[in-house]
Order: sequence, then structure tokens, then C-alpha cells
Amino acid sequence: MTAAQFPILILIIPLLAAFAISLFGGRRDKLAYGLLLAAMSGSFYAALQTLLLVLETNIPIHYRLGGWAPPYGIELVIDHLNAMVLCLVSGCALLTAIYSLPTVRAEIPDRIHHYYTLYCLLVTGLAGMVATGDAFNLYVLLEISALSSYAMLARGRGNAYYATFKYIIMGTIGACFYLLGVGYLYIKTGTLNMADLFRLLAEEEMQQSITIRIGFILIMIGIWIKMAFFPLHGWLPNAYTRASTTTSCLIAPLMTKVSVYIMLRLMFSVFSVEFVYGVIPWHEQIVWLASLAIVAGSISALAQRNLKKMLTYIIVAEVGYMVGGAWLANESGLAGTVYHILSDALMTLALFMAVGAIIHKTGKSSFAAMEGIFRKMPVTSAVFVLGGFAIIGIPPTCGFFSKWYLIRGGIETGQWLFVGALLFSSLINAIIFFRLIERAYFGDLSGHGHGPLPERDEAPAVMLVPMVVTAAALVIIGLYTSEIIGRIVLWTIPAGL
Amino acid sequence: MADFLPYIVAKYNYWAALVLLLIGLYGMIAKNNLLKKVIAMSIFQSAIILFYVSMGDKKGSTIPILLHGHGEHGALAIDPSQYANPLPHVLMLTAIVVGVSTLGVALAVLQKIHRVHGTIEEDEILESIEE
Amino acid sequence: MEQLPFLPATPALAILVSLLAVPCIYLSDQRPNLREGWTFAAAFAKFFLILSMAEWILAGNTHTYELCRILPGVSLSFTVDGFGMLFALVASSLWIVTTIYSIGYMRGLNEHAQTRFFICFAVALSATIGVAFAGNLLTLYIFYEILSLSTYPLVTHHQDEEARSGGRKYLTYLLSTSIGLALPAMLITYTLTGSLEFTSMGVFPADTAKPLLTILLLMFMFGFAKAGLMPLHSWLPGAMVAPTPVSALLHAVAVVKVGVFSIVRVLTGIFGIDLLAATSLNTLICVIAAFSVLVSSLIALSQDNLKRRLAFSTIGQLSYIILGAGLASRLGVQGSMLHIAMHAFGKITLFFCAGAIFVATGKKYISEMVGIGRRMPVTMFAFFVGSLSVIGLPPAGGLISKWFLVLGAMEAEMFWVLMVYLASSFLNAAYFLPIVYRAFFCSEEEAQFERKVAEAPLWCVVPLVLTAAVSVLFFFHPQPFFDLAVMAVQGR
Amino acid sequence: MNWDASLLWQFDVLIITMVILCAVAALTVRDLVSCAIIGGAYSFLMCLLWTEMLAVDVAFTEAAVGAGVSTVLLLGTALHIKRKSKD
Amino acid sequence: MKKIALLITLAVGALLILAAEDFPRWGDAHAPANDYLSPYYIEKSLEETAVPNIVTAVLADYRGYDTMFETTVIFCAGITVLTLLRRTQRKAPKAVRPRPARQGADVILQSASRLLVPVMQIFALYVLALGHHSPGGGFQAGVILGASFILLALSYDLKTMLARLSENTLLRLSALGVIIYAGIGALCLLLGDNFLAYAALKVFGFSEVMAHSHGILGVELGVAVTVMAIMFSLYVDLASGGDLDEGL
Repeated sequence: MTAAQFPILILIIPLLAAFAISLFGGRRDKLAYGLLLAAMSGSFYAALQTLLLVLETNIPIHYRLGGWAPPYGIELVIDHLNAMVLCLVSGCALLTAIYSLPTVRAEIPDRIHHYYTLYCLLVTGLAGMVATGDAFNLYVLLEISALSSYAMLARGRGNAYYATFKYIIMGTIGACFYLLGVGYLYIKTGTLNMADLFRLLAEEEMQQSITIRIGFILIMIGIWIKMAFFPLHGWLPNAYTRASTTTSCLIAPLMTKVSVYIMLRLMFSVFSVEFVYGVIPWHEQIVWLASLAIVAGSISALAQRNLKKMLTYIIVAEVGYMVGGAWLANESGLAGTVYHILSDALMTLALFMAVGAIIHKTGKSSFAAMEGIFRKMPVTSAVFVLGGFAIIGIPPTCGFFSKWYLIRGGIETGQWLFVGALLFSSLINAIIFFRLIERAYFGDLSGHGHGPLPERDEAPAVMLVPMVVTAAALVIIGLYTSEIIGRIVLWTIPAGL
Repeated sequence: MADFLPYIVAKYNYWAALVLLLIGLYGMIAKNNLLKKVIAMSIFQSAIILFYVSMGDKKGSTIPILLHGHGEHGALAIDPSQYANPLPHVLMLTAIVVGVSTLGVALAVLQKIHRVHGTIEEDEILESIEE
Repeated sequence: MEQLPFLPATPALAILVSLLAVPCIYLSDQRPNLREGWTFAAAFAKFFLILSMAEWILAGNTHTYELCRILPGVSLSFTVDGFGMLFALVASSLWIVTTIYSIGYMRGLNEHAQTRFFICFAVALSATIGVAFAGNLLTLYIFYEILSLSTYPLVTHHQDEEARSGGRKYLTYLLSTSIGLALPAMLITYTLTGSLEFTSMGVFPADTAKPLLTILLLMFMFGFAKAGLMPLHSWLPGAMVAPTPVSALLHAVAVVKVGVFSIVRVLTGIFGIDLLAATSLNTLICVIAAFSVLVSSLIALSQDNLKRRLAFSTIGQLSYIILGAGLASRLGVQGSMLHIAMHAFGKITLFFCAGAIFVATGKKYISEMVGIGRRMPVTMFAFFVGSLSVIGLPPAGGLISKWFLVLGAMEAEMFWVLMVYLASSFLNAAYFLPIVYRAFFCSEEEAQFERKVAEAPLWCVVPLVLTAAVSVLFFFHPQPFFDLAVMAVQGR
Repeated sequence: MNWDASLLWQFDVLIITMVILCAVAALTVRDLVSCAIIGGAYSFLMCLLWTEMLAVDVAFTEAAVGAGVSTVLLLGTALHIKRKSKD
Repeated sequence: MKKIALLITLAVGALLILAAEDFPRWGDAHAPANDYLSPYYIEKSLEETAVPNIVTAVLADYRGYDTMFETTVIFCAGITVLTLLRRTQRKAPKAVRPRPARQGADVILQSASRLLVPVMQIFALYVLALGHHSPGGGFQAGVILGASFILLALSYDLKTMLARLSENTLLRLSALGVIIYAGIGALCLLLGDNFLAYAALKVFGFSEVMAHSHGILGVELGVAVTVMAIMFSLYVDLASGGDLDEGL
């Protein structure tokens, strides 16, 4: 096997591991955990190698599955954008896998190996969606990740079933809209390969075709449902809140981000800049909608009293950031969106991990769990604080720089509403997080000021290490923004923007 | 009107798919009973399958299995317009499988809901959650 | 190009050195002496690193060091020039003094969580020097935010109800303004001009629309709310819940001075004095600042809590500095730069005294301090010197800077500003001198202190004497700072 | 096996009508077990329609899955829960 | 809710009606959908894979990657249903009516199924083996096999059936099927070609075309095994509510 095979290994390793875990993991949980770690490390390694390869050559990698030339066969196409997202997916999956050991044991009563099987399948689905260059293959992988996430979400704490059911209905509507949209493209062009579609859709006749336009709208609506873009976000908060810790750590950062990636991929690799911003005359309205999403998500987050639910509404707001940025129709906005995929995934991961550790240790998920956490769990709370800073957008965490680009994009096109919404949500986030940090720092003030100090009761090292790595990544990525923007993000800006 | 009628008639497959799709969509959103929602979901999916399949249809063609395909090489010249388009069929085989998988998962979750809430009527579930 | 007498990376090192001390301080949690040793080591290292650059800068050079490109087109870079050097020197030398003082204060009161205290102090100082040496607006903003956050644990050190509300106010004001006003203003500037570098000409093209400039100017001025411009001042009295060394640092060095420093930097480096004068936007600045000066002085008169009175005094003095910059005349800007240094030494003396009184007697209110001069003569004498400096009377450094401010006002031919300066000086005298008078001159019956009350511990007294002495010294030898200020105005 | 439009046109419309009727019935009948059975009929008719559109493989699969297994699964679930639906 | 639903439905309907304006003529052999990729498949599949059933050839070879994930979807569904339903602590007693005992009550049913099941299974194998030449293939064969077990479980009872084909065996079979599929793909990878490039199998002594043909057969077998196991497993779990005690 040569270096050329790395793209497929990103997918195949977790896929095979899923079956291996379901076959052999039943005997001992440790074995299942070991297999999971091995698979995720392998996948991450392959993703990293792929990224390096892309960075070295600056040409997209085409991998022909079954050796068939596209458009007759399916191909994987790895360019800068999805090499980065692949690394992100497999990296987050690896960190969460390491982190999962104590919480899975505590929260999943039996059949841990099936849980890990689904974990691997979900990662396969996400990575596959990112890597593929075929519009229909994307649908199949969308369904794999959807099905495995239904299962993982349903195995949550308490009563997650109704929330999951709603998610199934919404998810299916989303996926079917996507499929229908692809059908419209197919009926007009006769192909499913993205590059081929791009070539064919560039023709004047296609640009004018109303079928193609409606196909585009359907695809976008489908993807928006999947990414919980306001006002299609209703399913997300309940489903994620009730999920078990590991599930939310895996799904919350990745699911929406991968959907955003897919949106970008379809906007610029299937359709074109001229089509998306020129033929469809609505990009301004979509930015307004995104601003609304940001405001609504932030305000809802402010109203929550449950840590995880609050974070889920923040995700809704962050989706607004990214959709808005992508539809600003300028380079800064788009660069901000791409960079925000990276930074938002990491900051959500850090926050969900920290909150998971706090819930794991205190057994509470309300704000009361935060009281005195600084003394009890200093490392965890440090991670939480850093994650919060990143969400607020305080330099030098990466959250600041993505916001920098997004706001700049807004200013350049004069979308003041979007700029205002971004700043507003920064402020709301600041309130949200400092309210929590205050609780964590001051403890319970209502009683006797300096009572007996709580004992130090930190989460186990398996949880701490991935948390600290993620938090460090927030700052490191922030400091290397220029590198990342220059070597990855700017390559993803499509020509003509 | 004179133009309109052939317009409708010519695409009756599409209209059928459309009607089924809308029935399914409406059912998924509006039905109160969760099992009904699941059935609506199936209808919705099969409507899309119908749409795909009907676009692979060609007038005057036959099923996409080559008639004389027993040798190593089908040496005879093959006229593509004689056979129905196989690609939508392939895609829809996958879609059917996805559909039945989703159905299975949805039903499993539904049984769980019934076990926890004792009902599968949405309004009653919402009531019991609020309590 | 002449050989640099120091490493090119010295500005970055000067910033990093106190950050490097953080892990050392954390690890020597259990051994207070070692811990404070690290703090001292970092403080001295920082001071000497900065001092090593001083001569080169005094010779009329500037030094720029680019750490890394943080965004395409904008780098994390440090520029050492006269103004930055002046501020850095003040800040780093006062850190040494404050460290001595805080050891006395914290140990004297047996405060909790001293390790955290010293760590945050070190981080705050890094950020302060970062602001001082910031080569562009983005770098400045980054360190500005780090400073806001790292001082939060200091402000809320007591972790009680009062600290919580004070801290809440502190962060609300500082973060909401910096995110809501300064950040968009910076981005708009960047989008308009494509540059965030400080240059004496300013970055805006001459034909920029005046309404836009006005809005940006207001956003910047109120965006850096650390400067305490009214009406965004009320976090400052609220932050008085902090331990006194923190208040001293906040007021004299780190926080508020960073605020005015940032504003003056933006006024001189982003807008450019010439542009301000040409568009007569400086009048707007002057009006805002003058309002602040007068109102805060009046409020200060009515405060009984000594630290709160000092806080309002600080608000007024900060506005002096902005007023000076707003004059848009060379002398005025020089004066305002000098005032940063002079007021720093004077005000820190006053705070040290307030803290020393609290350590020795536990008193916070002015009405309880009658006759204290007899028990704590050294402290109260230093307090007297500090007051003179802030009021602007000889023989203290404050006179020098006020002199230039007044000259600047005359140069700019804005005589009403002159009146503002005079009026506020009277008010300053009115709220400081009675304290001193009543501390020394009162009948035996009025004196509220037992005989056993004596001076605060030596750790507390030495710093305040030192800073008072420096204040006096500046009156006689203002030359180095004066040169730096002149260069800051001309050399760029 | 040539496609004779004149013959199958009416046939097509007939099946389509029945399919739509089945779809509506499956969603309106109140007895859930009946719903499941009607769902099976729906699948079967659909499968006829597809055969007639020459998608033999798809029709085969739908016959086995839609009319067979799916119906059984729906039935199995319907029997496990309250049979009557409110709408 | 109903009004909103109606509104949404009508909006979507309007959108879709608009879309139809621009469609190519229905049933046109030269519409883009029929004229671009599909002629290639129709003309070349026999030549390149020796499979006359074009659908099978495209399904398992040209788009074999899709089909692998399709099988994975099935596997995933099976695992999901199982992990959701089976052996969890039940709060309320089961809500089904107790059914009368079945022993001896349905001789006709049992005899009929005894006759039917072998025929079904042989037919399933036929469908699998002849998937290259006639409609059918791994998926259909798997469903028929699964249905034959369901029939047995219906006519006898679930416990009898599970005694022959235990849940663990089902699980192993389902994983095995996908492993066969992905394994053939990985084998091609190990043999130095791309993933799922059956041409690499020619090292076993086939011509390249036959390597494709046999590769297709191999993966169809994998599909059949997984589908069979999961279809039955779905039935078992859903019909018994996860308790495996009684079926319908």
C-alpha cells in the first residue's frame, strides 16, 4: 500500500473496526475500548497524512473507488477544505474516544461494545460524507451517520426517546429533500459526480433552468435541517441535551460542522459562485436569517438553566455564524466560515468535554453543578473557561479570529445586521459564561461565606488529557491563524469570489 | 387550457410522485400518532423512489438486463435506447434499503416511547413530559 | 544600520518574562518565600530588559520586532518608541514597588489564595507591557483583553458578595465596550484602510467622511472603557473592593493607564493629530474629557470612603490625559504623556497610604481618620506628597505635567480648557488637603486613635516612601521622561 | 417485452389512483393494524408500478421489503401498542 | 399545527410544481438523465464485468462503494434496534394482551410452512446465484432468506426459532456479511489496487473480466448474509418488544 491509499484508510479503518468490535468486543469492554482507540488513531494518522500530502502538492487528491474512472465510478476528492475537515473529524473522534472510558461505563448500562460499534460507524459516516466526491454517495453516508446518531442519542440519560424520534422525523425529511434535490440535478444533467455536475451546471442553459434552481433550494433546505439552521433547529436542543456525555461530545461538535462543510461543498463544488450568489437572488435574505439565528440562539441560550441545553443553543447560534458567513458572498466571510468550522468544532468539543466531566463528577447538570468547581476541579474548569473565552471570542483563542473574519466580511458587504448580531451574540456569550464562571469561582454565596472548602475532586486522567489537548489546541490554532488561513483556508475560496 | 392538459398528462408519473410526497410530508408533520408519522415517512420516501424510477423510464425500451448475455463478451452491438436506464434503479435499491433501516430504527424508538410514556399520541406525550 | 545594543526580541522577552514566572509561582505554592522570590526575579528581569532598551530609544530610535503573523496582513508585532517606553518604564518599575507592598499587605492581613494573586499579577503585568509595546491595533487589543480577564480574579479576590457585584460590574463594562465598540471600530478601520499599524500620520486618507470618523472616534474612546471616561466610569469605584495593592496597580499602572494609553495611541497613531486638528474632531474629545474631569472631581468631594474618593480622583485625572491629547497640540500631547507617569507615581503613593492605614488600623473612611497623622506620620507625609503631585503643586512631579497641559491648551488657543484645568485643580485641592490637615492638626480629644496604633509593617511603608520620593524627584529631574515624551511626539 | 403505451397508459393511471388512495387511507384509518396492512398494499401496488416502469430489481426488492418485511415490522409494532389512534 | 403543516406542504408542493416546467420530456430516451452515463453502463457492463444484469453490475461494481455503505446502513439499523430494545429494565409491565398458547393449535400453518420454507430458501439461493443474469441479487436473496425465518417464527414460535438461530449467531452473521464485503474491498487494497477494485483479484487466476464477475458474486454473498440476519433480527426485536419471548 502506498501513500495514495491514505484517503480510503480514513474511512475503512473505523468501518472495519466497527465490525471487529461488534464481533469481539462483547467479551471484554477493555478490548472494545482498545479497538476503538486503535481505529481512531489509525484514522487520524491517515487523515493527517492526507492533509500533509495535500499541503505539499496543493493539488486535490482523487481516489477512484473500484478503479472506475469518474463519473462512471465513485471517487473521493480530497482538497484543502476536506483534508482539514477530515483531520478535524478524526481528531475530535480520537479525543472523544480517549475521553469516553469513564463516562461510558457510568452511563451505558450494558452492551458497551454495541455503543462503540455505533461510534465507529458514526465516524465512518461523517468522514465518508466529507471525503466523497459523489452526490448520491453523500446521501448514503448521510444516512449512516444519521442512523448511528439516532441510536447513540436514544441511548441517552433518562428519557431521550421522544427527542430522538423528532430528530428521526426531521432528519429523514432533511435527507429526503437532499435526495430529491439531487434527483432534480440528475434529471437535468444525467450525472452524480460533483466535479461533473459542476462542469455541466456551468453551462448557460443550466444556469437558467428553474429545475436546477429548485433542486438547489431543496438541497439547501435539506442540509439546513441537518445542521439545525434557524428556524429548522427545533429538534436539536432536546436531542443533544438528553444524550449521554460521550455521545454529545462526539455529535455536538461534528454533526453541525460537517453539515456546514457539506453546504460549502455543494455551494462551490457542485454549483458555482455565479449560480449561488448571482442566479439565486437571495443571499442577503439568508444572511438576515442567519443573523436572526444568531440572535435567537443566543437569547435562548441565555434563558437556559441546564448546562448542556445552554451549549446546544449556542450551537444553534454558531450555525448562524457559519451560514451567514458563507452567504456574505465575499472572501472574508467565506474564510471566516471555513476557519470557524475548525475553531467552533474545537471549542464546542472543549466545552462539552468539560461539562461532561463536571456532570460526571457532580451528578448534576443544572447551573448549580458549577458551584465551587474552580476549587474542586481546577483543570476541568480551566478548560471550561478557555472554551468559554473562545466562544465569546477573546484573543488569542481561535474564536476571536474566526469572528474577526466574519465581522470583516459583514462590514465589507455592508451587512450591518449580521455584524450587529455577531457582536450581540459575543456579548450574550460573555454574560452566559461569566455568570457560570462566577458561580464556579465564588461557590455558593447564599450560605456562610467561607465555609469548609470543597475537597479537590478532579476527573480521571483519561478525561483530563483529551480536554487539555483540546483547550491547548484552541490557543495554538489561534496563534497559528495566519498559517492556517494562508495554507488551507485561502485555498478553499472558490475562483470568482 | 389546451396546452395545460397535455402538460399534466405527459408527466403524470411526476404528479403522482408529487402527490404522494406531499401526503407523506403532511402526515409527517401533522399527524398526531407517532406510528402514523412513521407510515407517512415511508410514503414520503417511496414517493421519491417513484420519482427517480420514473425518470429512468424510456419509451419503447425493456428491462436493463442484456438479452444475450451468456458469453464472455456480449459481442453483439447493444443499443442503449433499448434498455431502461439502470442508474436510477441502482440508486433506488440503496434508497429502499435506507428506508427500511430508518423504518426499523423509528419503530424501535417508538416502542421505547410507548414503554416510557404509555402512549404514542404526541399530545399525550408532551403532556406527560411537562408533568 | 547601527548595531542594536540589545537582542531584537527584547520587547517580546520583556512581555514573556512574567508569563514564564507563572508556572514557577504555581509550583512553589507551598513555599511563600520562594514564590515571592520568583515574582521579584520576574519584576526585576522585566524592569532591566526594558531599561536596556531605554538608552537606544532615548537616542531617538525606535525598535520594531515582529513575533509572528497572526492574520495575513496583520502581525503580532511590537514597537518600542518613546511613548511606549515611557509607559513601560513606569509600569515595570511600579511592579517592583507594588510587589514589595503586596507582600507586606497580603501577609499582614493573612489573605487567602496568595498564589493565585501573584500569578494574576504577573499575567496582568505581561499584558500591560504588551499594550505598551504593541506595534499595531490588533496586538494592542489582544493584550487589552488579556488584561481585562487576568485582573478579574484580582478585583474579586475576596470572593464575597461585594466582590462579586464589583467584579460583575468590572467585566460588564470592560468586555461589553471592548467587544461591542472597540472591536467593530477596529474592524471598520481595517476594512476601510487595510492597515492597523500606528503611524504619526494616521491611517485614514484625508478625504474620509467626517461623520464616519466621528463615529469611529467615539467608538474607540468609549470602547477602551478602562480609561474611565464618563459615563462609562462606574466600574472603577466598584472595583475598589479589591485588595489595596490591586487598586494601586489598577489605578496607577495596569488598568486605567492602559485605557488612556490605548486611547492616546489611537488618537495619535490611527487618527493622527493632524487629522484630528484638521477636522476639528479634537474639540469633541475635549468636551467629553472636560465633562469627565469636572463631574468626577465634584463627586470625589462627596465620598467618605478613602479608596472611592481616590477612585473618582483617578477618573478625573485620566480625563486630563485624554483632554491633553485632545488638544491636538504638541505640548498638550507631551503633557498628557508625562501626566501618565507623574500621576502614576502620585496616585500609587496615595493608594499605598490608604492600604497602609487599613493594614495598621482597619479604617476605610475619611471621617474616621482624624488625627491619624500623629500615629502614622511617615505614611501621612507621603500621602501629603502624593496629594501635592495629583493637585499639581510643587515640589512634586505633577506640576510639570500640568504645566505642559496648560501650555498645550494655550498653544491650541482653547482657553476654556485652561479654565477646566484650573477649576479642577482647585477641586483636587479641596478633596485632598482637608484629609491631610485633619490628620495632623486636630485637638487631642478629636483624635480617634489609641496610642498603641503605629505605622504599618515595614514592607508597606518602604514602598510608599519610595514612590513619594520618586514623585518629588521627578519635580527636579523630569528630563528622561520629558525626552521620551518629546520624542514620542516628534520622532514618529 | 416492448412497452405498449396505448395499453398501459390506463393501467398506469389505475395503479396510481389506487396507490394514492392507499396512501391516504393508511394515514386516515384509525386502527393501526389496518394501517399497517394498508401500508403493505400500498407497497405492493407501488411495486407493480415499478415493474411496469421496467425497474424489475427495484420492484423485486420493494415486494420483498416493502410489502413483506416492512409490513411485518409495522404490524409487530402496532400489536405492541395501543391499536386505536386518535387521528 | 395542522395549519402550519398544510402551509408547509402547500409551499413545498408549489415549489415542486414549478420545478416540473423545465423537465425533459418524460420517457425520452435522449433526456440528459438517460443519455449521459447510462449508455456507458448499458454498453460496457457486460464487456467489463461479464454480468448481463446491468443493475447488478452497476450496483456491486461501478457503484460498489455505495452498496457497501448500504449494507452498513442495514447493519447499523440492526445494531440500533437491538441496542435500543433488547434487555433493558422495564418499568411498566408489558402492555400486550396475553395470547392463547399456540401449541398444537395451528397444525395446518406449521405443515404449510414446513413445505414452504425450503422452497423459499432454495429460491433465495437461486436469486442470489442468478443475480448476474436475472432480476435479484444479494439484497433480495437476503430478504427472502430472512422472510423464511420470519415465517418459521410466525408459524411455530419465537423461542423454537431462536433455539436454532440464536441472537448471537445472528449478530455474528450480520457482521460477517459486511466483513465479507469490506474484506473483499480491503483485499484488493492489500493486493496493491484501489479499494474494491476487483481487477486485483485476478491474482487468483481469473481473467480481469471474470475477476470482476466473481468479485460481484462475493460481495452479493456478503450482502445476502447481512440482510438475512438483520431482517430476521429486526423482526425478532420489534415483534417481541425486545424480550425475545414471543412473536406475533
